[in-house]
Amino acid sequence: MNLPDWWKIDPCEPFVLGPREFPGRIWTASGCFAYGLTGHEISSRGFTSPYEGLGAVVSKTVTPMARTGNPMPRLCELPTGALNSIGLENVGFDEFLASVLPELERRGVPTVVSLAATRPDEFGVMVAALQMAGADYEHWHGVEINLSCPNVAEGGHDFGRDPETVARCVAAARKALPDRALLAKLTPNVADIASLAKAAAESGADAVSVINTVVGLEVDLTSGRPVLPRRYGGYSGPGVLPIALAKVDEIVQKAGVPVVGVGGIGGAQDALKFFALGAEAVQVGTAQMEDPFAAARIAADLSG
Amino acid sequence: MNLPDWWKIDPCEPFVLGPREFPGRIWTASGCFAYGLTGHEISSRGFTSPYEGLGAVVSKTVTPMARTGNPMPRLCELPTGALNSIGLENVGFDEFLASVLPELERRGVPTVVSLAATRPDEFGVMVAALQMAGADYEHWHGVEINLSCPNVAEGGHDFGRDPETVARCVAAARKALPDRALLAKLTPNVADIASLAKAAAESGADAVSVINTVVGLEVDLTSGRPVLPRRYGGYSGPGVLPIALAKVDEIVQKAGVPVVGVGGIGGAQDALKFFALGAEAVQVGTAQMEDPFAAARIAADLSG
Amino acid sequence: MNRFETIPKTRRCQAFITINEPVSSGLIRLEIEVDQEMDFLPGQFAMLNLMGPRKRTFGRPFSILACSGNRVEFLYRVVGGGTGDLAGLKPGHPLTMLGPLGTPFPAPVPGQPAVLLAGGVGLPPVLAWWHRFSRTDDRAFFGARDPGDLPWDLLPVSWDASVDAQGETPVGRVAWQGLVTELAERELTGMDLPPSMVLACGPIPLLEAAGRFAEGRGWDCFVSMEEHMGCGYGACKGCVIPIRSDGQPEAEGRNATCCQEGPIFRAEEILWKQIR
Amino acid sequence: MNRFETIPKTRRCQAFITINEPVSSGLIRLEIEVDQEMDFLPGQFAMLNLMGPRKRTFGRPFSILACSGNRVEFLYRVVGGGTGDLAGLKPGHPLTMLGPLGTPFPAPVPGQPAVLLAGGVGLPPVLAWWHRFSRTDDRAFFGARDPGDLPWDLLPVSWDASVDAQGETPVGRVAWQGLVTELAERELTGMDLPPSMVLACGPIPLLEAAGRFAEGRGWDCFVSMEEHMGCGYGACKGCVIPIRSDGQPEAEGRNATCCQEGPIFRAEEILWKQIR
Ligand SMILES: Cc1cc2nc3c(=O)[nH]c(=O)nc-3n(C[C@H](O)[C@H](O)[C@H](O)COP(=O)(O)OP(=O)(O)OC[C@H]3O[C@@H](n4cnc5c(N)ncnc54)[C@H](O)[C@@H]3O)c2cc1C
Ligand SMILES: Cc1cc2nc3c(=O)[nH]c(=O)nc-3n(C[C@H](O)[C@H](O)[C@H](O)COP(=O)(O)OP(=O)(O)OC[C@H]3O[C@@H](n4cnc5c(N)ncnc54)[C@H](O)[C@@H]3O)c2cc1C
Ligand SMILES: Cc1cc2nc3c(=O)[nH]c(=O)nc-3n(C[C@H](O)[C@H](O)[C@H](O)COP(=O)(O)O)c2cc1C
Ligand SMILES: Cc1cc2nc3c(=O)[nH]c(=O)nc-3n(C[C@H](O)[C@H](O)[C@H](O)COP(=O)(O)O)c2cc1C
Ligand code: FES
Ligand code: FES
Repeated sequence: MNLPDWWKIDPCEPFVLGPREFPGRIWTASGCFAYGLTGHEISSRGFTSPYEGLGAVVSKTVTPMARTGNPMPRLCELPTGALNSIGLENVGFDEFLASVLPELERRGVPTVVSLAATRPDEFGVMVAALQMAGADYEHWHGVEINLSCPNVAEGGHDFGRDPETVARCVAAARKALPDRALLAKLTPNVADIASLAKAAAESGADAVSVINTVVGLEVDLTSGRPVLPRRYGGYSGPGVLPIALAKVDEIVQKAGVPVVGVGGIGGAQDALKFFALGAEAVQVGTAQMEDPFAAARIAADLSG
Repeated sequence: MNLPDWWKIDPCEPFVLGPREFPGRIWTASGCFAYGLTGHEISSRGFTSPYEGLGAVVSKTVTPMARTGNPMPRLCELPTGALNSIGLENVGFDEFLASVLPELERRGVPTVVSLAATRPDEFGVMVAALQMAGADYEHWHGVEINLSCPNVAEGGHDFGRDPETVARCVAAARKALPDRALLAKLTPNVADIASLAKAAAESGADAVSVINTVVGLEVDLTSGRPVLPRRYGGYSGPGVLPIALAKVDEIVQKAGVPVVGVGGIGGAQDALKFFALGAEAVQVGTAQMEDPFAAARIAADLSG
Repeated sequence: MNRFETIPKTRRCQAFITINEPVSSGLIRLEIEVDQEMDFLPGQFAMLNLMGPRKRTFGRPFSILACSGNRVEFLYRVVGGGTGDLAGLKPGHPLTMLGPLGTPFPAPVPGQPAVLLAGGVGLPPVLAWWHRFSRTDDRAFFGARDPGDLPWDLLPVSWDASVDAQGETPVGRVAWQGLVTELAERELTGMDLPPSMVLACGPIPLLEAAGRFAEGRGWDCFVSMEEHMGCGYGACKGCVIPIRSDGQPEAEGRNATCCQEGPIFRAEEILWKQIR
Repeated sequence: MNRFETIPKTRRCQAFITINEPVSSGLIRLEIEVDQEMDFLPGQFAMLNLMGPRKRTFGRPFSILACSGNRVEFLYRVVGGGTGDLAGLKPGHPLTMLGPLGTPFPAPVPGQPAVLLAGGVGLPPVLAWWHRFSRTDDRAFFGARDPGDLPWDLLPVSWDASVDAQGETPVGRVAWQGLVTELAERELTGMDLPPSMVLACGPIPLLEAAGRFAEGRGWDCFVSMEEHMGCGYGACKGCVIPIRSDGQPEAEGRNATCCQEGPIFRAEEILWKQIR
């Protein structure tokens, strides 16, 4: 690949984010590569595994209790990406700690653990338990707190759209997480994302992950009704790239907070756009579903 | 075209919106068909003109004073649509009243006049002048107040993101507009568009036009800098369709306000999706730029 | 479920079309050449996606019919945009393949005859099992819309065919009119069969009927389930099927990924009432 | 600007490619068949867009080289995604055309010879003017990168050619090394020409030089401007060119739409310093 002149870094070299050194800058996004354990048996020409060159796998968001998620269909393909309404189906935090995290460590997968909760103090409790269980883990690099699931109906309140709530969640997590990186994943469905980023950074986040999915809807023409049972879904893929770039830029320009860019990355050129705006690292979501090697290919392409 | 069973209306039949009967439900969107006068000399097989079957042309937004707009480049094509940063270039309200509106009337173009201002009371002044000048006009059906230009920097304040400002603008316009339709065009770049719609309706808007463009950014890979001189542009086209559908649905479901749907409509099927969610009419923007007959074709396809 | 010693490794391949031709009024045979040697077990599938401007956000799942060396074969029906695009392409067109994926049908158990039931595009995994494993006492039944929809050249002569509506059949071959499960019922009832194993693939009503058919006899039944898929390899939780969690009452089922824990399930595991 | 009595009607057409073949190392000749009879005036352009999965948000502007009945001809160079896609297509591929659009070069004025200057893909409008209007005392100069880039078969023998770098030329034809405006300067200086009119199309530096060349002699000069376009028919204000507003000082220019008020402008109108 022809790399532009201004591109000087090797995204497969270690870099420091908060208290932690990550093995690289190309990550997979939460929810699009399971817990980081489904890719080990897959091969592709030129790669030993889908993990080659990855800086981190952000595991599927886990919640304090297991969740069965939303009714089917949960996915809706669009010409410009996809809508999802998985509904945070997950094994629950305890099971994750007991079975998943040890396996990630055993396999040496660089991991960022994604957590969601419905009250700020729950983040503190989960992170504290994680800190205990994973104290000696080498490959667990940090926590991403998911403040932005647009498709989980929680009595309609807009969790994560308010800077004060963001601050409280981040502060609770930070207190319990002395030596791993803390990221706050923000929703793009707000008027002023820079103020959310500022609130997160001021409360101790080392970086913000931007963006989670955009609220979207698709109509089934035959029935005239929304395709997804919950009407709305989270829009991701190529169609959200310009939105993600704008949100990242707003944060870099107005809040000066370190950013991990995510949204619409399908190839090395898309990733470069985030780096051009100042992102520290990037995450690959939807593209990783179609091709388990999407992030690995980007890492290879960008290391020249 | 195969039309679904639930589709019962003829979009080329007159329908009532507020105090006014419009000749049809398929309109062109503001800024994508100039002032509505550039299409008269164009022909296409099967159509007498691009105006055939149109319910209204929403004219390019005019401001109290003429504006030269933003520096070039002002457009950036994307795989999923486009970014624009025209910067509201327009001839100014006085010139519009003196030369453009009479010509629209003379040619019998069903017209909605789009207005923007920087203070609520300016809307009142402009609408009053319009009401005087156009008192006898038959083809002038209403006013759309543009509360949502994300690409005009006005000291950074978020004009049109606040329900109270929306209410004040709408109220000022309504007072001066007794017998034509009043529409408020809302920005999608907010967390809660339903409350904006509610504010607009409670202050006298007959409907809301949803959505204006979404804030987006594109990076030029060679330079590593944003393509548009003002960094951000307004994202439109196929990539915003799921977002527009979600915003329209939120308003219909939560605020029960009549909606004119706009965003990402490229063909009859896209338009049907808005009607399925309850839209009264739709507007065609970006697609009208590539094909001056885009809206006319949709009107023809949907009248069966 | 009977486990194989080794499940073939999943590969992400570049590929191109070598054959893309109708074999009946509704079925198209697709052969592709992939960039690695491949293997599969009957019942497994692959995600296919086009390269170039027709590439979709997600691949499309197709059961693997056959595979030898670098060649992989499928049978498909045009149902929407993705399969429509595919049908319009000529040999040489590039695509990507991720596969084999998912769980296979069980291997044959000595002394336990197999009854194979397939409907429409449910043919490939069942036919693949037949070609790999079938023994003289195994029986197969295949249902289609009408005789024109039956890919006669691919169907072993010993198979029994059923159709929804009659029409012309090739010389020497017949199709019975009715549901494929009714045909199996008719053919097998009264025969003194040892406990058998039913393997089925096709529309949901066929699978549910296959389950009832087996249950009535106390036989094992394995069905190949279909769900809309995003990733095909267990990464997205987009393709879940409600199944009975072990030892739990039916209402307390759990979600299984169709792509990873399936597509082959024991019929009795499935919570049929919760399937759309 | 000299006005024509009637400007041909703009049409939105379905079309398909009939010819798409290189005529030099850098130029491709495109002929399309449209669904209506077409006419145009030299200097006018059309917006072309592909149909099918390669359709772009916006069409791409191309000057019309020739037109007869339902056939329209263009010359283009591959510079990016849209032209790259176009170059890969075979006759039969469907596209859409909106045209003719914009202002034409002026018609010839009796007693006023024309000096035509073109560079690279600036050839079509100038060549179209030549074929439609040229008289014996008109002169034309065409510049390209090297002789291989010159579409010799299309160039009238009376034209003078210049190149940035030398190379082989066809038997009996020559190319002078240097800028095309320098060539014109060299050829015309010292000749006792009546007041002439300069028509130019090509890169901005060529157009600006053409303007200076004409200004120094007190001649009229018309240039064909390029800007990125969205609609091509004056609907979007996306393609503006800063021009002198009549009677205003230079700083107070106004924006003219390149697609509707242009692409042909008087060189002296353009505020060159404000052009990117
Ligand atoms: C494990 C498995 C094996 C399959 N094997 C075969 C096979 O061998 N031959 C064959 O013809 N078909 C098979 N199918 C069905 C096939 O995947 C669909 O027909 C195909 O995805 C339709 O794509 P489309 O773009 O044409 O349809 P569209 O309806 O336009 O697709 C829209 C979306 O719906 C999904 N979708 C639509 N129908 C189905 C379906 N029946 N099952 C799953 N997803 C669907 C598509 O994947 C896509 O995401 C299989 C499905 C599964 C899950
Ligand atoms: C009035 C006019 C007449 C033209 N006539 C010809 C001609 O006869 N032959 C020819 O080869 N070219 C001509 N051009 C230039 C041609 O339009 C561009 O080369 C073409 O748009 C490039 O498209 P792309 O997708 O390959 O490039 P990309 O760079 O991938 O396109 C990205 C965007 O930039 C725009 N763009 C890129 N370069 C130009 C340019 N030079 N001018 C305007 N827009 C540009 C494209 O339209 C598109 O919107 C003309 C331009 C104008 C304005
Ligand atoms: C199927 C699916 C599931 C997702 N699940 C999660 C999740 O559990 N937690 C989370 O923070 N983000 C989740 N996301 C959002 C992605 O991590 C990412 O922020 C978003 O999809 C935008 O990136 P993309 O365009 O590269 O997919 C999910 C996205 C998809 C498509
Ligand atoms: C080039 C361009 C100019 C626009 N100018 C205006 C404008 O002046 N006033 C306005 O209210 N909206 C303007 N819009 C927004 C459109 O009217 C429309 O709301 C938006 O583009 C989404 O619809 P679409 O996806 O169909 O284009 C403009 C859009 C484009 C692409
Ligand atoms: S399709 Fe993604 S988990 Fe099955
Ligand atoms: S390209 Fe739209 S006004 Fe010129």
